[in-house]
Amino acid sequence: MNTTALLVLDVLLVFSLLSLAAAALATRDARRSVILFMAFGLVLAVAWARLLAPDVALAEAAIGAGLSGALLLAAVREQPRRALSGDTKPIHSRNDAGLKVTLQWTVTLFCVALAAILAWALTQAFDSASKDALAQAVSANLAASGVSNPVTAVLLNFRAYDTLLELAVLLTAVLGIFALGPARSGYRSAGPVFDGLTRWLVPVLILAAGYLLWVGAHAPGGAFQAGATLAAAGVVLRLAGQRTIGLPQGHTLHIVIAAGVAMFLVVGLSLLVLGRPFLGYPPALAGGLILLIECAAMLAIAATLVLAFLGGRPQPPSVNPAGAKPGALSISMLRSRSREFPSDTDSHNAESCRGFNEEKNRC
Amino acid sequence: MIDAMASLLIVSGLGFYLAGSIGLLRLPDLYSRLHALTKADNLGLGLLTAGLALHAQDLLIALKLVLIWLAVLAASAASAHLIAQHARRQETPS
Amino acid sequence: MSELLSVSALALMLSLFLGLLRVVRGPGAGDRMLATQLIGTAGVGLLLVLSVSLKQTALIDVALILALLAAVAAAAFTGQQRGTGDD
Amino acid sequence: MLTAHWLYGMAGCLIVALGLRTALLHAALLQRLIGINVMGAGVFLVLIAVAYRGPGLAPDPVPHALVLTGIVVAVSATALALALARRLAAERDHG
Repeated sequence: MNTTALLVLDVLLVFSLLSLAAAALATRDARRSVILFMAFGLVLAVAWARLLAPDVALAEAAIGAGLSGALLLAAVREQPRRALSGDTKPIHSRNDAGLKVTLQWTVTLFCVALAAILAWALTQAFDSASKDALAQAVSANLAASGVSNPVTAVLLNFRAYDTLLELAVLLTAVLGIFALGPARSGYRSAGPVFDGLTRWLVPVLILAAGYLLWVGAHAPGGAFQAGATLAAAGVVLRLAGQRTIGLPQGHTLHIVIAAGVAMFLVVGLSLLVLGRPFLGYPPALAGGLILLIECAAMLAIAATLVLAFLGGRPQPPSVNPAGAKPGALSISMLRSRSREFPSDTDSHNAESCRGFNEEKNRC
Repeated sequence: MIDAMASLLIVSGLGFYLAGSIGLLRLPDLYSRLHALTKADNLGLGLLTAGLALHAQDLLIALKLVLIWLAVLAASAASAHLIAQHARRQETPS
Repeated sequence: MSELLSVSALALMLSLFLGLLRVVRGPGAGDRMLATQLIGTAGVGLLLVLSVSLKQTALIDVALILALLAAVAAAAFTGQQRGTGDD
Repeated sequence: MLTAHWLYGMAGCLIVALGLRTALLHAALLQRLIGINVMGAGVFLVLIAVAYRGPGLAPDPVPHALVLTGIVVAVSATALALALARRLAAERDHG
């Protein structure tokens, strides 16, 4: 591709990003804002691809363009008018209005100043000579990392502490979500077209997740992208009104959520016992250990993101299928073809009363 | 020869893409815009992937391209239907 | 071929850009979602072209995931929640 | 300094400012959350621009790994914030 064409592409991409961000933030309509944000995520994925960051583009395509949009849309849908619109208090006097304008200008000026400082710092960073030291260190040690994709090597080997703590952050977030209340009420059973979509999309998503996990060792991909793709399968099942969405129940669920952190700690501590530094893999075993950790991390990330979409503690269904194994996440997704019937008013009421708000309202 | 065919396919795919997006902008209401969009999805991307697949050295890559086209084909048909259904529901509250 | 790829990338970017105008303009949520689908398809095409012109085979995988997740987004837009009197 | 550095880096700075302004000023919780997410995207844009080395050259993988982590943390933080907002609304309605 010649330089001029690339330049035109860059200008158009940047302009699209800026105008979408501005449009998403300018509107007062929550749903419009969310849809514009989803479009922003789509364009951002293309921008990452253009900047030769395919790993990031994969994550953005799965999360930015898909999952976080689904998450925000579910929030908009649940509280159509009231809660999320916050405290828009009417302005009582002219004095208040004046104060508000002053505040707005102050904040705007602050933000502009911040952007200017950031831009200045950025030009310094671009000019600094030592910027390649880290990249060179990564490529020098890549052969000993057990994988050939440098981003996976950084995430799971060179900076494995970061990823361990990141999984701990995810665990904390999901525990917070659990503590805040039960899950949102479920979805109505979808029509035949939606069902047809579910029937092929869910297996393909699961397959794609497995593929991304596997290629992550030598090509863009890995546990994060795979986990997000797997979570998308659960989200689609939930949206289609399926009763089971592949999440295990009870203690098994707790094990799956903690699997990423737990596997990291098990591997790290075992290495410590064997006389190596914490998470300092022996080069011969590094590839296998990384894959092991990534499998657990993928399941934990997928479960976390599905629970994030549910928005709370999942309610146990009336019959608790015993004996689901922690690894059975994707398998039980495939098995779950049980449908709920919208005409069944009893189950309809029972389901809606599970929602946190409805619990106090109607039951 | 193959080069020329690939170029022809790609160029006609681009034509459908542009026609689809101009239709999306110019047509008066959601249902007719839906009609414009599906052309871009199905034929535009179909021709584009066919052209690129002819050019791919690797058979695996060519297969992946076809897979992507099939996925978009099935997904866009379903999502166009769902969006239309959603719009209908909003017009006539049940 | 290189010129053709450059032209294709720009044409697809233009297509994406036109879809963007519709996303911003609306008027209905359905129109915006429709335009988001077009942006997704144009994005898939653009990723495929970039995968050849930037010699990044992995971008084909990105295109696949983008295509699949665009369907998930459409599903998320149209799913009807129970007990909320959803539209 | 490459043109792409300049373009994407500066766009990132602007997007950070836009997102922060909304996060601070907007009344609605949901739009504030979107503001924070947009701000995060701006930061990611800056990082990926810094990692870029030009066409045909391998970019720096460390910022890529950081951004990857950031995307996943951002979505889980958003989910937690939405759960908090939901609880807040429920308390306000019935409390």
